Amino acid sequence: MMRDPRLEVTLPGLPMKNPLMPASGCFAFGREYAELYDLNELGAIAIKGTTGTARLGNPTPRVAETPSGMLNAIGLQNPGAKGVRDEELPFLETYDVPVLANVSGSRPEEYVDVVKTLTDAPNVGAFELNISCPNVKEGGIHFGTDPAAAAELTKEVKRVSTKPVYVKLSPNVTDVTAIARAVEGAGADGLSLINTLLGTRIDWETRKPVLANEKGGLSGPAIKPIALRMIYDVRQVTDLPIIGMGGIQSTEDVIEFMLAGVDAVAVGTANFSNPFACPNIIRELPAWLERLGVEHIRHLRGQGEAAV
Amino acid sequence: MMRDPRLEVTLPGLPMKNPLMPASGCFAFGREYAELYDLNELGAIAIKGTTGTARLGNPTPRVAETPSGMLNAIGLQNPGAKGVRDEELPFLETYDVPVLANVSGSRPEEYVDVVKTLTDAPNVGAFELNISCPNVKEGGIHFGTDPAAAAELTKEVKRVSTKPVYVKLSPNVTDVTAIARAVEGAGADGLSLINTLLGTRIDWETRKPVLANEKGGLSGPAIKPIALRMIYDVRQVTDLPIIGMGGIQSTEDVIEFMLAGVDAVAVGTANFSNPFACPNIIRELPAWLERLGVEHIRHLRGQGEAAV
Amino acid sequence: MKNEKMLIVDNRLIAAGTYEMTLAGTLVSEISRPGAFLHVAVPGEDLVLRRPISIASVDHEGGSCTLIFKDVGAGTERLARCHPGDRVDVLGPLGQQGFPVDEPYAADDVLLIGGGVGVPPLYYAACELAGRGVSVSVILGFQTTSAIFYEEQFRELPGCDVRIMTDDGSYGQKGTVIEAFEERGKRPDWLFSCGPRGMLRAVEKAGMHPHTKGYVSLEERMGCGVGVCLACVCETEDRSSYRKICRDGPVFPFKEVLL
Amino acid sequence: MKNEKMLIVDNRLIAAGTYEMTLAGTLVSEISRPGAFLHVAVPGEDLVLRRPISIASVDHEGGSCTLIFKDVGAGTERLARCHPGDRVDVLGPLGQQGFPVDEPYAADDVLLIGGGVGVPPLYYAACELAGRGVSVSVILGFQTTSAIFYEEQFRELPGCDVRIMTDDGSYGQKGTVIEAFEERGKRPDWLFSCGPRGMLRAVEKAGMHPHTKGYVSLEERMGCGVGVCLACVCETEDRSSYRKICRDGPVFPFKEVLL
Ligand SMILES: Cc1cc2nc3c(=O)[nH]c(=O)nc-3n(C[C@H](O)[C@H](O)[C@H](O)COP(=O)(O)OP(=O)(O)OC[C@H]3O[C@@H](n4cnc5c(N)ncnc54)[C@H](O)[C@@H]3O)c2cc1C
Ligand SMILES: Cc1cc2nc3c(=O)[nH]c(=O)nc-3n(C[C@H](O)[C@H](O)[C@H](O)COP(=O)(O)OP(=O)(O)OC[C@H]3O[C@@H](n4cnc5c(N)ncnc54)[C@H](O)[C@@H]3O)c2cc1C
Ligand SMILES: Cc1cc2nc3c(=O)[nH]c(=O)nc-3n(C[C@H](O)[C@H](O)[C@H](O)COP(=O)(O)O)c2cc1C
Ligand SMILES: Cc1cc2nc3c(=O)[nH]c(=O)nc-3n(C[C@H](O)[C@H](O)[C@H](O)COP(=O)(O)O)c2cc1C
Ligand code: FES
Ligand code: FES
Repeated sequence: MMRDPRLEVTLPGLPMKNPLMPASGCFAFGREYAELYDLNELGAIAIKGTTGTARLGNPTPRVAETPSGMLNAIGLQNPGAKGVRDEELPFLETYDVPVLANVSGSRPEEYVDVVKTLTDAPNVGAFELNISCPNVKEGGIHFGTDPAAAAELTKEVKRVSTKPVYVKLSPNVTDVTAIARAVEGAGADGLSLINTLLGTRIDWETRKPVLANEKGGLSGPAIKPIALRMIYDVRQVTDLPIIGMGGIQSTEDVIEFMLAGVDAVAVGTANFSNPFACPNIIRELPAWLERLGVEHIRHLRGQGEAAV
Repeated sequence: MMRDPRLEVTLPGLPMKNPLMPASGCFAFGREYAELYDLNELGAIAIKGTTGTARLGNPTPRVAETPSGMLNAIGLQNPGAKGVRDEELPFLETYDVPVLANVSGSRPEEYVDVVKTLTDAPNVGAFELNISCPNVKEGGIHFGTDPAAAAELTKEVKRVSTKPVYVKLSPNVTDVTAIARAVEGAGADGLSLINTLLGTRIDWETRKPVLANEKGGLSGPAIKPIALRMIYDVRQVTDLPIIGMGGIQSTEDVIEFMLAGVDAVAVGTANFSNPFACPNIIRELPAWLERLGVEHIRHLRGQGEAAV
Repeated sequence: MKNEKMLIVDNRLIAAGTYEMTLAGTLVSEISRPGAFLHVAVPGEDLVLRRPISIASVDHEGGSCTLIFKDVGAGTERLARCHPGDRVDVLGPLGQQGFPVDEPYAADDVLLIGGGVGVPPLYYAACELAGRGVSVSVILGFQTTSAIFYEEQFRELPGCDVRIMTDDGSYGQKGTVIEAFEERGKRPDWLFSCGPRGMLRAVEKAGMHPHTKGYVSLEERMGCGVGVCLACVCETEDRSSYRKICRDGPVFPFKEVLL
Repeated sequence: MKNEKMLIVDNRLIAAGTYEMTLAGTLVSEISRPGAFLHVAVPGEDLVLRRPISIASVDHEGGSCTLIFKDVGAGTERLARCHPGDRVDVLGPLGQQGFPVDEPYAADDVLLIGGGVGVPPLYYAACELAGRGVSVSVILGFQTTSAIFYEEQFRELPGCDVRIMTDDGSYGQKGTVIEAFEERGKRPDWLFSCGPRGMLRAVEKAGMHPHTKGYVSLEERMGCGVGVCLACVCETEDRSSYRKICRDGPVFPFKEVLL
C-alpha cells in the first residue's frame, strides 16, 4: 500500500491516510473484510453501533431490496460496550487505522455509559453519536429529530468523552440544518450525515411488510441525491468537519460529496455489492486528483457550491 | 377500451373507472399523451400545478438524473388559472375523465384565487393542494412542513371550493402524520402523498450543481420505499381517501401501494420512461386481481398492514 | 473467498422455471464444502443486493462449478436470461460450515432429504459421499413432474438410492418427503437436509433420534453474505443468541438452531 | 410518434468515442424531418431518463435509420456497448420542427455548420437537400483528427462542398468553424447549424444577415421528450416566453430563440 500525501486529511481525532472509511454497521468490527484486504489501506473505520449492554436486534427478515437501494432493520445487534472494548477493539488495534466508535442508546445515560467504557481505548479516535437509528423503537431517533434533545445529548456525552464527538444526523427531519446548528452549539466536534431514510416494502404474496420490523432504513445509491442536498445545506450553516455518506459507490461519488462540502466520506451499502469498494476507490483517487487538477483532496471541499 | 367494474373506485369528486391517474406535472394538460392513446382509459387526470397568474418557471437545466430516479426543478411553469380554465380544461372536457386540479401558490390568497377560478369548471372533479413543491423559493413548501399553516390553508380553500379538496403532502418532514391529521381536522376530503424529496447533484466537471436551481425534487423508483412508509404511517392515523404516488412503474407497484393503504394511485416519472405506463398498468390490473383472488380492487386497500 | 467476474459456460432450463448455470473461474479452486454458496451479483445496476445460491457441483479439473436456481423474482429472472459467454460477478465460496461429508463411514446409513431448490447442495454432498464410497439414500420432494430435476444425476452416483415424491402424485410417489421418511422406518446415522423452512421443521420433528447426526442448510435474506451486516441471523435452539447463516452456516446441526 | 423496441442492426466505432448505430423498426416509416430525434431508453433499470439522439440518416426502403453518438457519460457508454441483435427501447421520431429542407431552391446558397456531435442532423439535412438537387456547402469542426467522422459521406453527396476545421490543426485547417465561415465572405441564403451552444452563439453573431434564413438545432436536458414535463425549455429571443425544445423544436429559426 502506497501512502499519498495528497489524500491525507485530518479530522478531529481522526488522522486519516485518505478520506475514506467504511460506514457504521456495514463493516462490523473489521474481521471479515480483513480477510479480503489490508485494513491499513483505510482512512478510518466506523464500527457497528454499540449500546450499553449487548443487544440481539430485530427478528428476520432484516433486509429488503428496493430500486437502487436496500432497507435494513437490524435493530442494533451488538455485543455491548464492554464486549466491543474487550473483544473487538483489540483486533483493530493491530492496524494503524483510527476507529470512529458509533454509539447508540435508548436513553442519554446509555450513550454516556458507552462513551465512558470506550473513551480510553487507545485506537478509538473519536465517537459518532447515532441519534438517528430508525430501527429500534425505544428512542434513538427521537434525539435525532428534536434539536433541543440532540443538543442536550451532545452536551452530556462531551462531558465524559476524552475524544472528539461527531453527531450523526437523521435525514428524517424537516430541517436538518436546525439539528446541525443545535449540536454545534452544544460542542459537537463534527457531523456525520446521513443515516438511513425510513421506508418500507410490502410483499403482495404474503400481504405483509417484507421486514419483520415493518419499517427499515433506506440506504444505497437511491438516497445519494438526498444526502448531497442535506450536506450542501448543512455546509452553508456550519464550518464543522463533515463525514458524508449515503449511496457512495464510486470514486466519482466521493468527488461529488467532497464538492458538496464534506471533509471525509463513509461507504456503507456499497461494501455488500462490492467488498472491495473502499480500497478500489482509495486507489483510484490519485488519478482523479490529476484529472481534476487538484493538488490536495481537501481543496475540493465545498467547491461545488453555487456562487450565489 | 373495456370497462371493468372490479376496478371502479369512487373517491370524493372523482368517480374513477380504475384507480390510476397520471401525477401532476408529469402529464401537462393531456394533449401530448392524447396523441398516443385514448385518455378515456384513465381513471382521472391530475393536471400541472396551476398558480394565480402565469409563471415562467426556473432557468435550465431543470432536470438531472439520479440512481433509479430524477431531480426536477421546473419551478411551476404554467399558464395561470385563467389560462388553464380557458385553454386547457376545455380540451380535457372532450374526454369522460374527471380532472384533479393541482393548485400551487406563494400565499394563501393565491391558492384561494386559483380555486375560485377553476371551481366551476365542469370537468374539475376535485382540487389537490400542492403544499409541497420544493422548487419555488417563495413559499409553497412552507405550508407543507408546518401543520398549523397547512390546516389554515386547507380551511381557507375549503371555504371557497365547491369541489372536494385533497391536500398533497410533502415527504420532507419529520412527522407526516402530524400534517395529515392537521389537514383532516381542517376539513380536507382526501390526501395525496408523496410529493418529491429535496435533493441535489453536483457536476464534477463544472463543479456546480447540475440544476440551475441548485436543488430539485427527487422522484421515481428510488423514493418508492419512502412513499410506501409514509402512506403506511398515515393510513394508521386517518381513514381519509389517499391518492398514493412515488416511483410507481408497474402493476405490481400499484398492488403494493394499495396494500399500504391507498384508494387510488398516481403515476409520475414512469410516464417519461414509458409513455404507455398508465394504460399498460390499467390493462394488466384485472389479471392481477385474479392472481390475488380479489373480487374488487378496493378490497386490497390497507391489507398489507401488519396485524400487530 | 474471492470476488471474480466468472464466465458463464452454460445456462439452461432443466425443469419448470429452474436453471442450471455452469460458471468458470479461479475461485472454483477454493470450493471444498458442500453447502457452500456463491453470492451472485445480478446484472444491471438497480439491484444492489447479491443473490445467494448454493453450489450444486464442482469440477476442479475443469475449473467450473454449477448452480441450480429457480426463477422466483427479479434477480433470478435476470440470471435466467444470461447467456453463455456473459460474465457474472460472484463473491465466494461463502459459508464456513457445510455438510460434514468427510465424517460418515462407508457402513453408515446416510439420508439426504431435499425439497425443490433445496436439492442442489445435497447433490454436491451426495457426489462427495459417493466419492468416498459412502452410499446414500435420497428423498427428494417436488411439486409436480415438470419441477423435477437431477433425478438421473443422483441415480448415476454409485450406491445412491433415490426416491422422488410429488405433491400432486404426477411422478414418483404422491406425498411429502416426510411421509417417505416415516415410511422408511429406521432412523439414519446421518441426515442432511435442505428445503423450505416448513419441511425442515417437519423433518426435525419426525426424524431426530438421539443418535442421528442431523444437519440442515438454512436460507435467509442476506446483505453482505460475509458476516458483517447481521441481516441473515437465526436463533440458536435455546433462543439465547444468534448465528449468522452466511458465515457460521449455512449448514448447522439441527440441534444448534431454532427452525 | 411510436414507442418500439428497435433492433440494433449495427453499432460501430467510427471516430474517437463516437459510435454509429443502425436501428431497424416500424417507426422508421414516420421519420421525415432532418432535425428529428429519437428518445432512447438506456439498457438497465437504474437510468430512468431516456437519451435524446438526432437522426443522422434514414433508409425508408430498408426500414432503418442511423444515429451517431458520442460516449460522454453513463447512458451513451451503455449504448456504445450494445451489440447487433440487441433491442433498444425507442420513442420517436420526436420534434415537430426540423430543418426546412424542402424550402431552398437549387440556386440558393445553403450553408451547413456543424461541430462535433452536432454534425449528425446536418448530414440528414444534406442528404435531403442533395436529393432535391440543392448543392450545399458544409463546414465541420472537430477537436482533432481522431474525432472526425462522416467526411467521406458528405463528400459523396452530389454538389457538396466540405471544409473540415480542427482545433489543433491536425487535419483540414486549424481553427474554428467561425473562422472558416468568416473567411468564406458571402453570407448564405440558408444557414443550418448544430453544435455546442458557444459555437451556435458565435455563428449567430458572425452570420446573421437580414436575408439569411438561419436555423439552429438546440440541446437541453430532457425528461419526457414529448412536451409534458417542461424540462427542456429555451427562452424566446425577447425573453417573454419559453419554447419546448423537444416538441416545438429541436430546430428553431435563430431569431426565435435566445442562445
Ligand atoms: C445460503 C442460500 C443458498 C441458496 N441456494 C439456492 C439454490 O441453490 N437455488 C435456488 O434457487 N435458490 C437458492 N437460495 C434462494 C435464493 O437466494 C433466492 O431464491 C433468490 O435470492 C431470490 O432472488 P430474486 O431476486 O429472484 O427474488 P426477489 O424476491 O425479487 O428477491 C428480493 C430479495 O430477497 C432475497 N430473497 C428472496 N427469496 C430469498 C430466499 N429464499 N433466500 C434468501 N434470500 C431471498 C433476494 O436475495 C433479494 O435480496 C438460497 C438462499 C440462501 C440463503
Ligand atoms: C435534441 C437532441 C439531439 C441530440 N443529438 C445527439 C446526437 O446526435 N449525438 C450525440 O452524441 N449527442 C446528441 N445529443 C446529446 C445527447 O443527448 C447526450 O450526449 C446524452 O444524453 C448524454 O447522456 P449520458 O448518459 O451519456 O451522459 P450523462 O451526463 O451521464 O447524462 C446525465 C443526464 O443528462 C442528460 N444530458 C447530458 N448531456 C446532455 C446533452 N448534451 N443534451 C441533452 N441531455 C444531456 C442525459 O440525457 C441524462 O439525462 C442530443 C441532445 C438533444 C437534446
Ligand atoms: C445493514 C446496515 C446497518 C447499519 N448500522 C448502523 C449502525 O449501527 N449505526 C449507524 O450509525 N448507522 C448504521 N447504518 C447506516 C450507515 O452507517 C449509513 O449511514 C447509511 O447506510 C447510508 O450510507 P450508504 O448508503 O453508503 O449505506 C447501517 C446501515 C446498514 C445498511
Ligand atoms: C417533472 C415533474 C413535475 C412535477 N410537477 C408537479 C406539480 O406541478 N405539482 C405537484 O403537486 N407535483 C408535481 N410533481 C410531483 C409528482 O406529481 C409526484 O408527486 C412525484 O413525482 C412522485 O411520483 P413519481 O415518483 O411517480 O414521479 C412533479 C414531478 C415531476 C417529476
Ligand atoms: S448476510 Fe450479512 S451477516 Fe449474513
Ligand atoms: S423534455 Fe419534457 S417538455 Fe421537453
